[in-house]
Amino acid sequence: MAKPDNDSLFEAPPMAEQERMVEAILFATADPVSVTELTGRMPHGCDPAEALAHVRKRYAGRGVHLIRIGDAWAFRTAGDLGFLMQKETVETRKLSRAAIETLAIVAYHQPATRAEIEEIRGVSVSRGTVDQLIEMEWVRIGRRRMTPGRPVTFVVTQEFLDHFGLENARDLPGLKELRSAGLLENRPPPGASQLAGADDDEDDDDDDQVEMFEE
Amino acid sequence: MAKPDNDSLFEAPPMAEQERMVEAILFATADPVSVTELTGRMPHGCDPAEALAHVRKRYAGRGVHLIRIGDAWAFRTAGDLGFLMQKETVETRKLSRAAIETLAIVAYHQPATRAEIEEIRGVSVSRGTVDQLIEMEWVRIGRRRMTPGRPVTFVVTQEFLDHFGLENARDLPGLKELRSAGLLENRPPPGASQLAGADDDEDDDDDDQVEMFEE
Amino acid sequence: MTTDQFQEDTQSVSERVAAEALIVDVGAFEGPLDLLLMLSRTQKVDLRQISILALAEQYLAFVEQAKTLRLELAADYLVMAAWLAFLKSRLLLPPDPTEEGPSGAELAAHLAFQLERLEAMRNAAAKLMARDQLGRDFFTRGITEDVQRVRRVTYTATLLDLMQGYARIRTKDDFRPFTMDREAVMTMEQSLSRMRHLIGFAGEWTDIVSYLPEGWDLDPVKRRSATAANFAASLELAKEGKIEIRQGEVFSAIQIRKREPRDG
Repeated sequence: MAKPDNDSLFEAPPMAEQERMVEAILFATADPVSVTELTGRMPHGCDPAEALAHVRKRYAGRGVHLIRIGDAWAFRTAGDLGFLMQKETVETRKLSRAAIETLAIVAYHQPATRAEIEEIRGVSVSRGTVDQLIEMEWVRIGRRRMTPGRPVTFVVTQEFLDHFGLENARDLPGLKELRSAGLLENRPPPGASQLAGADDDEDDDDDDQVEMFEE
Repeated sequence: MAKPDNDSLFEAPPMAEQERMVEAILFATADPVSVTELTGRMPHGCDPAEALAHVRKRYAGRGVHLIRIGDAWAFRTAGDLGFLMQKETVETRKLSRAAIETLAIVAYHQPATRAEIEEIRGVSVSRGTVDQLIEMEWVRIGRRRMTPGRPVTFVVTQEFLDHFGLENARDLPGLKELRSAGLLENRPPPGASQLAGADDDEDDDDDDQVEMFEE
Repeated sequence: MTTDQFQEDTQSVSERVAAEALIVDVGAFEGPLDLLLMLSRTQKVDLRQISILALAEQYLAFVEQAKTLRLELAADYLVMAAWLAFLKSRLLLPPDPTEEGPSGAELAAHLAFQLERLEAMRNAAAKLMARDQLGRDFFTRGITEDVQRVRRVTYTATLLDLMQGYARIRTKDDFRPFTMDREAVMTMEQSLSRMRHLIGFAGEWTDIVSYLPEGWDLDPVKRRSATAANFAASLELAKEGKIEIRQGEVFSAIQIRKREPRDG
C-alpha cells in the first residue's frame, strides 16, 4: 500500500488499514497512547476511535489485550499469562503499609488533601510517604483546593491506572459500595466549629480543615 | 482458563492456549526469543514451533508481523507502516532578511554574480544564504559571466516565479511602482535634497544609481 | 478495674515477657485510631453495631496497663485516652440540657464512622494491591520503537517581502544617518576613478574646472563638492606621478596635464 498522503483530505484509508495502523503504533510503545495522539499520527481523515474498537475486539481472548487507560490505549499481556513472564517481572519497591493506605485514600477520595488523608488514617502522613508515591508516578499534585490556605490536593495518575489495569478511577474495586455506604464522605466531627477544649488536640488541623470544607 | 501447571507433565495446553503464550512472551520480551527459550518458558509438552507457525499466520497482513531473526522470533511493525513511527513536524519560518534581500537582488538584477549581490547589499553574502535559496529551489546557478575569473551567476527559477505568482522576472514591479505602492519611503535624505525639491529629481537619482551599479 | 492484676511486685517472669510483647505491639500500631480499630475487632461484631462505650473502656484499660508497666506511650495515645474518658462520661451520664456542644451519642457515632472508614480504606487498599499489576501479572511491550521526531523547516516569503526587501536596499542610503547627500556630493574616490579615465586625454594644460562632470557646474552646491573632489583627486594623481599640476598665482586657475613617462 502506498504511503497515505496528508493531502488526501477526502479519502481516509479503509478501516482495515486503520486497524493495522493502530496495531503498529500501539505495539511500538510501552506507554499508553491517547486517541488525540493517534489522530495526529495517522493519516488525515482516520477514525482511531473506531479502529481501536475493532482492534480491541480482535485481541479479545488473545495473549495480548488492548486495554483502555483513561483516554489512552495500550497493549498489555493477558493477566492469566503472568506466570510465563518471570524474566520480565520487575521487582517493585515494597510499599509500606502507610504508603499503600495513603495511595488507596488518594485513589478513592481524590482529589484529597494531606489533611484529609491524615484524618482518615488518624495519624500524620510523613512527607516521605507522599513523595514516594509521587516519585513512583502513581500520585501527582492536583489543583489547589479553593479553601482558605489553598491546600494542594493529590490525585492518582494514568501510570497508576495502567499499573493496576484500571480503565479509569471509577473502576476502583468496591468504589460504588463505599460511596453508597457514605464512607467516602467528608463528615466533620460533631461540633467541630466549637471545639476549644481538651478533645480537639488529637486532630486539630483536621478539624480546621473540615471547617474549611463546610464553608 | 485455569493456570497451566508445570506439573501437568503429560497434558500440554491446547494449541490455542500455546499461541496465546507465544504471543504474550514475544510481546513482552525485550529481545527476540528463540524456540529453545520458548520451550523453556512454556509449560511442559508445549510445541512452540507449531504455535509460532500459527501466530505467524495470524499476524500475516496485520500491522505487526512475526518475523524471524536468526533462530529467534520477534514482533515487528509491518514495513509499510514505518512512516507511522515518524512524527514529522513542519515548521514554517519567514526567510531571513539577508535571504530576502539576496533573493530580491537576484530577481531584479539576474543574472547576478555574488560580487554584484554584495555590492548592492553593501555587505558580504554568506555562502549559507545563497545555498539556502538554491536548496529552496528559488535560485539556481546560471551561466558563467564571460569576465575575468568567469564568476558564476545566479538566476531565479520557475519555482520562484510560481511561488510569487509571476510570469517572469520582468513582471517584478519597478522602483516607481514600489514607490507609488508606498513600499519605497519618500523620506527625504538629510541635507540638500530639499534644495532639489521635486520628486522627479529623486527618481532620476535612483535611475542614476541603477546606472552606476550596472557599470 | 483490672489493674490489681498488674501490680509490679506480683509480676511473674511470664508477665514481664507479655509486657515486653505489648511494647512491641504498641509500636506496631499506627496511632490511637489504629489501636482502637484493633480493639474493636475483639467485639466480634459489625463495626456498625459496635459499642463505643465498651471500646472506650477497652482502650482506657489498655492505657492503664501500659502506665502500670511504665511503658512510654506517645502523647497522642494519652490525648485519645483523655478524650475517650470524656466521651465515656458523656455516654454514661444523662444528657444535661444546659451543656453546650455535641451529645455523647453524636461523638460516639462519629468515632464509629471514623473506624468504619479506616477499615474500609484498608480493605480497599488490600483489594487494590491484590489486583493484577503491571510488571508482575501483565506486561508492556518489550521491544519498543521510538517515534522518530522529524522536524522539517520550510521557509517562506511573500512577494511583498521581496519587494520590501528590494526597496530597503535601494533606499538604504536614505536611512543611513550620517550619509552625505549623494545627490550633491562627489567623493574624492568617485572623482579619482573618473579622472583616471580622462587623464589619458589631457596632453595639454587644462583647467581643473573643466573636469567637472556634466551638470555639476550649474548647482553651486554640486560645483563646490565636485571641485573640491577634483582638486583632491588631482593632488592624489600628482602624488602618484600621473599628472603635473600648476597654479600661476594665488586664486588663479589650477591646471593639470598628463605627465609624460619619459619625464619621470
